[in-house]
Amino acid sequence: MSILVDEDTRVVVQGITGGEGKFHTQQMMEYGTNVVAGAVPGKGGQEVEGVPVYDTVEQAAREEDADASVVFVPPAFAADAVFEALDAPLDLVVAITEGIPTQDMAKVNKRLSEVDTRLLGPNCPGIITPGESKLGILPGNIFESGNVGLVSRSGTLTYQVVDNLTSRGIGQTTAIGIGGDPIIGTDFIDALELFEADEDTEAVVMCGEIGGEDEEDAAQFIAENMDTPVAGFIAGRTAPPGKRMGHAGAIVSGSGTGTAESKIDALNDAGVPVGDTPNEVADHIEDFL
Amino acid sequence: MSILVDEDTRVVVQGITGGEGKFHTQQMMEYGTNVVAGAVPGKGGQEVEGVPVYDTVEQAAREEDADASVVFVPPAFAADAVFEALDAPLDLVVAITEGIPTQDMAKVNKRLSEVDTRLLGPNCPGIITPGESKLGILPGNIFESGNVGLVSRSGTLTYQVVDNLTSRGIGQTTAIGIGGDPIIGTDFIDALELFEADEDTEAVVMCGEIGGEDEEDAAQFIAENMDTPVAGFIAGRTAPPGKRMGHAGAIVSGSGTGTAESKIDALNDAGVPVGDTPNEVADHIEDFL
Amino acid sequence: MKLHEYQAKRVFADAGIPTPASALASSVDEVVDAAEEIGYPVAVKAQVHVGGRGKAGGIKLADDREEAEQAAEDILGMDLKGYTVEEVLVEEAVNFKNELYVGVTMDRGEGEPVAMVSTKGGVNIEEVAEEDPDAIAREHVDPAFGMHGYQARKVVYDAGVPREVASDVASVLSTLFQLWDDRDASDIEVNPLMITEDDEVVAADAVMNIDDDALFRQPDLAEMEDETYEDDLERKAGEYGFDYVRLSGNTGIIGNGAGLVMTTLDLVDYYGGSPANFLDIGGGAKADRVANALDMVFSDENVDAVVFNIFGGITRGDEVAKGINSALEQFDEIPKRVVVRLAGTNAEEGREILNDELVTVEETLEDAVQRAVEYAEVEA
Amino acid sequence: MKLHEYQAKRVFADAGIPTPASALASSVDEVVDAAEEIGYPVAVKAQVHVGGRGKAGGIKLADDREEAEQAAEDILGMDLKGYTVEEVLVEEAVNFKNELYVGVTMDRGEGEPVAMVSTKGGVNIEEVAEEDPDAIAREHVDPAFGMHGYQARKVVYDAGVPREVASDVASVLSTLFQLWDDRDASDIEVNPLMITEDDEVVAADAVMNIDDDALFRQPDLAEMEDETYEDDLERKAGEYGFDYVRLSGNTGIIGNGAGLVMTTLDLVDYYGGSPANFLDIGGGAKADRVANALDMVFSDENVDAVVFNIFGGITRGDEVAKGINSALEQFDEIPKRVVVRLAGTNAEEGREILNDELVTVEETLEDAVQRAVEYAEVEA
Repeated sequence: MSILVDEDTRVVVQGITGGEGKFHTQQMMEYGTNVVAGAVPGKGGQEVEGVPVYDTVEQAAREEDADASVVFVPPAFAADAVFEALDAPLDLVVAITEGIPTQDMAKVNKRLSEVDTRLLGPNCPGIITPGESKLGILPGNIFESGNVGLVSRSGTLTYQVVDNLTSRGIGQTTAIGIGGDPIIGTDFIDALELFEADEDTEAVVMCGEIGGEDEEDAAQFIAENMDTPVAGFIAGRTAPPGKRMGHAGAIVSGSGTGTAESKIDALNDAGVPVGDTPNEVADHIEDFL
Repeated sequence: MSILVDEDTRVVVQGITGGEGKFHTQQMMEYGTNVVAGAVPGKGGQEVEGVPVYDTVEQAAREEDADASVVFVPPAFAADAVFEALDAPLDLVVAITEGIPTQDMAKVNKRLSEVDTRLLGPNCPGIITPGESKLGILPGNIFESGNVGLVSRSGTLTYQVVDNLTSRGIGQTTAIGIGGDPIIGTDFIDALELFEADEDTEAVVMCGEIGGEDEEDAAQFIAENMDTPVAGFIAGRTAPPGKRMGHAGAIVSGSGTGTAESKIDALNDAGVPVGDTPNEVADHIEDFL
Repeated sequence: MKLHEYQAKRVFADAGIPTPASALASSVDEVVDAAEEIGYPVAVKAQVHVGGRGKAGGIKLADDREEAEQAAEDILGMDLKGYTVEEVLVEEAVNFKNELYVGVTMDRGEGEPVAMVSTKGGVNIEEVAEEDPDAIAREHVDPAFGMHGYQARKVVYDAGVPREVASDVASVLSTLFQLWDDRDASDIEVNPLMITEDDEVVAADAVMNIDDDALFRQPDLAEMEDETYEDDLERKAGEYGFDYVRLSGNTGIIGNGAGLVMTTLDLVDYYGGSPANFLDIGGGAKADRVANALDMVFSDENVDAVVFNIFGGITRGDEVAKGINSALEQFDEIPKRVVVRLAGTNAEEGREILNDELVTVEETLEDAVQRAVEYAEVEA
Repeated sequence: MKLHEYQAKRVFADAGIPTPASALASSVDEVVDAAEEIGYPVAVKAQVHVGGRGKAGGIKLADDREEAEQAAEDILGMDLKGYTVEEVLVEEAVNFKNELYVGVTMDRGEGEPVAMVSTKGGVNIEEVAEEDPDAIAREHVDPAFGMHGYQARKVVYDAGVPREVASDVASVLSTLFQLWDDRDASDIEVNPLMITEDDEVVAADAVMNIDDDALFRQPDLAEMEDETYEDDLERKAGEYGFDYVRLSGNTGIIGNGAGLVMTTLDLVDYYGGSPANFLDIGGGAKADRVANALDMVFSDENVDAVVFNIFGGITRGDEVAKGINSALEQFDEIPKRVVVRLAGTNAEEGREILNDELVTVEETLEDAVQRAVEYAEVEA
């Protein structure tokens, strides 16, 4: 089993005619993802990688019975593309785009509270259910099907941890990048809830980083609601206050919230072992299984 | 019994320091309404008719445990006052103000879909549970406690029909003016649903008028969902198309919808007798009881 | 409040919607000058607040100076459904291969604005709506968010607008929505939006109606209001601030509250009479408003008798009675018979105050209406 | 992107928020001229992007010409936390009886903007938030609706702002929110908003930070960007377009992806080293970006060794390897030892391509970091 996506997920690629959209459509299809349509205004009627392109997401969803989309649309237009997918409506929208204005995302966030659609991202690598389907830009070859769920705010850090797992023969049910922006759709708690409900997921890795209080909230959720064991990793222990560490969300505020220490403490208090290195995270997971 | 308001309803008057607000606060209190506070920005700390005034509705609600408000605020500021009451939050907001811009009400309408608060109006005379409480500007003396519910888009027409009832000794559980504007809060169906659920309401009068399709929708609701008998009245049989008959909502569109004929037919099809005169409505109600 | 075509086009053009070259003219010379300046062919279009101008002869094409002069002479000063044409818009006649409809209005049923696009432009959109509803693509807009870019595109593609112009049409629609929202419009439309041979879009007509209740925050638009009325009575109603609609019957009607006045009209009809007007004097009617209302119905030549129906809530019967007395006492001879029915607050006191020599008093609505209809029949 | 106080004040003043009379000056003469024009007392305020200007001596009051001259001499050219003061704002010193805080920021936890008002203005609001959280009234704003008028009033009354000025303060807050919304601000605040003896409100300081990701649609604000950096390295990072943060250690770090680079820093620390920087070269790193990244860490005098950590997803290991080779081949002598770790897409090919004479290759993250820390210790 898996969460959110599997071999039956029917995917629309928004922005399929752009460079990134085209490349990753090919990559996704090679991996086995069921890409059924593209959506780009004004490009309806074209084909990309043999996939029909529609002018609107709603048309694509209707004609091709799609239920998910991946958004490769430039930042200035990405929030509009997400709204389009939310209102189509689709079940799942994965927004890869980095650099969407925060106020646009606040509006998207408001809409999310009104619809049943789930958003992953933005500024995320996507989601993969190894051997079945990937939506996004994750390198499929490092993943392996198995029993560990993974949720992370970061892209390459996710790959690092997955690599540590896979190299020990520990596979994954589903791996989710929730994105590094201050305002995102699916958060740790949402993902943890799904993994908790998934019968095949026997342990979960949660990779957090400095900034915000999502990890602290997740720790509380784990303590109160989860039987499935969770191991954690927090990036940014050495980050100085007030500096943005790459991700728009990765900033330790001057007032002492959002620090790695606070997050690690919260996770430890919730019974979640936090690795000092990515490899130590894999050690903890190995212990759980 | 009654619907929405009774002797326990604790009322905030928004705009209590204005002429209308002050006058009707006095009238309401004379009738027995439990007016517990006023709310006018900048007038906090004052008293009107012995009632304490607060700067915000939220303060008034918190300090005086209020659960309903009546809005006597000029049109330019009325939608903001309604938002304030919805977000306080109160359980019931009665907007008397006439002439609120339609786009303001569209925004209010959107907010209504997000909250549990019920709005009556705007551009309505209010609501009365005879002998217990009135919120608004209805003349209390023509009402009498009894077993007939009344819902109407119009003010004085309501009084006319009530007069026809009361003069025969037929009293009312609750009478509701839903307002004559194109976009209103509580509509016919909402009110009919409440009357249907009210054990003491043995018959209902529904006074509609030309414009829109609310009466047609209500007819369908009655046919499908109501055991309590309903008698109807529709004003505007002689109204020419395209002219606004006083109420902003009372206009027969050029395309033949919104006519009195269409509404009367719909009601008749739903088994609702429609009086040719207000007095005939009372005849029908008398037959039901 | 309705804007004239030329006013709406200025608003549209300022917002960036392409409109044809045009000039307003109020004399034959001005029309010809404008036409020469713009270049032929031109359209000469009556600027009056009536629908179906074209069919009624209010729009004429002119291919040369002579035709322009003729069109100006024909249209300026003509009577269009009761309104005299005092101004015309002289406009570049655009060659087109398609005519679209693009508009935004309030869907009162949903309580939300709705954007509409149709490839069946150039004709009355309400007729299209009835005959071929699927020919109009619709998109509801969340009033809190406003129209998203994708929504404009969606409704344009759904309508089947050719892909070559879809983006430009979506842009016109987005601008229309923005205007609708910013300027408190009740309806806004371009019909037709012409598609030229070169795939340019041009707004060949423009409708923009403003919510009367929002004029207080649209002062520049409020100033554009053209206070032309069908007749002196409508003008008077505007001055007095009454909700007034003139009808063709001979029983004058005054009342308080829209629903009750409508009901009074209906009862006049029900009892075999014919209502002359709708006149709502509103709540808390003071003596001067009562006098003004009487002035209005007395001024209507068609009126043979008047029914004055007040149900007092806020309005007090004794005050209304005093107002009626004082208004009627000013006449040496009262021009029409007046039947008064007072109910509600202080109705009894009012009935006592009323001067029986000036008016006929009835207790019930039904009796009052029947008596007025009777008087009107006698006088007719 | 941060606006200087004087820039933010112009934006605020244009939007109708009362601000003191002021002038920008970059020389002692200009300061004195401005002070004479404005009238004493004046405040002379350093315009640099650092917090706590006042405590650091960047703000001085002047009661006369002599003091103004002295203040200008003291402040112009001074070093404030690494930044050289090149401009000062000369401003009317306002008498006040109260100082308020008024601001809007994004509450990332809620995903909504939050408006804040406090009567404890004039001090660092984050300190107030920690020491006396109840002294700040907060109101969340629905981003679809924007701030309702009542919300501005509510937060002002909740904060306990005196009733005499509540309406004016609410108006300032409404304007701030509008600016926040229209101009894509991340933070906007007036601290202090001074209340004068006459119950006038005056914005005595102004903060306005713009969302970098939204600068594309705020071109006029983007132009105000003052490209001053703490040092040449930050400037280079800006030019190269890297996410770069300078730290105090001696192990240089290059990696791809914010989370992985942060992790590399953490591991350097974990293995007893000290990170010199955060440098994310991003996805799909091409040869020139690799060269630029190496240039940066090599330019940092504190750096004694470098760890280059790439996990290829989109980024291909062989391309990175080629980039590293070609960048390092240009040196006669490679200035610092470089440890490279390649993983993910085409990592093996990359490791084969890498020139062992130029770099040390390690397979795992842990080994690479430990090796770099070791090298750095040796060189230190």
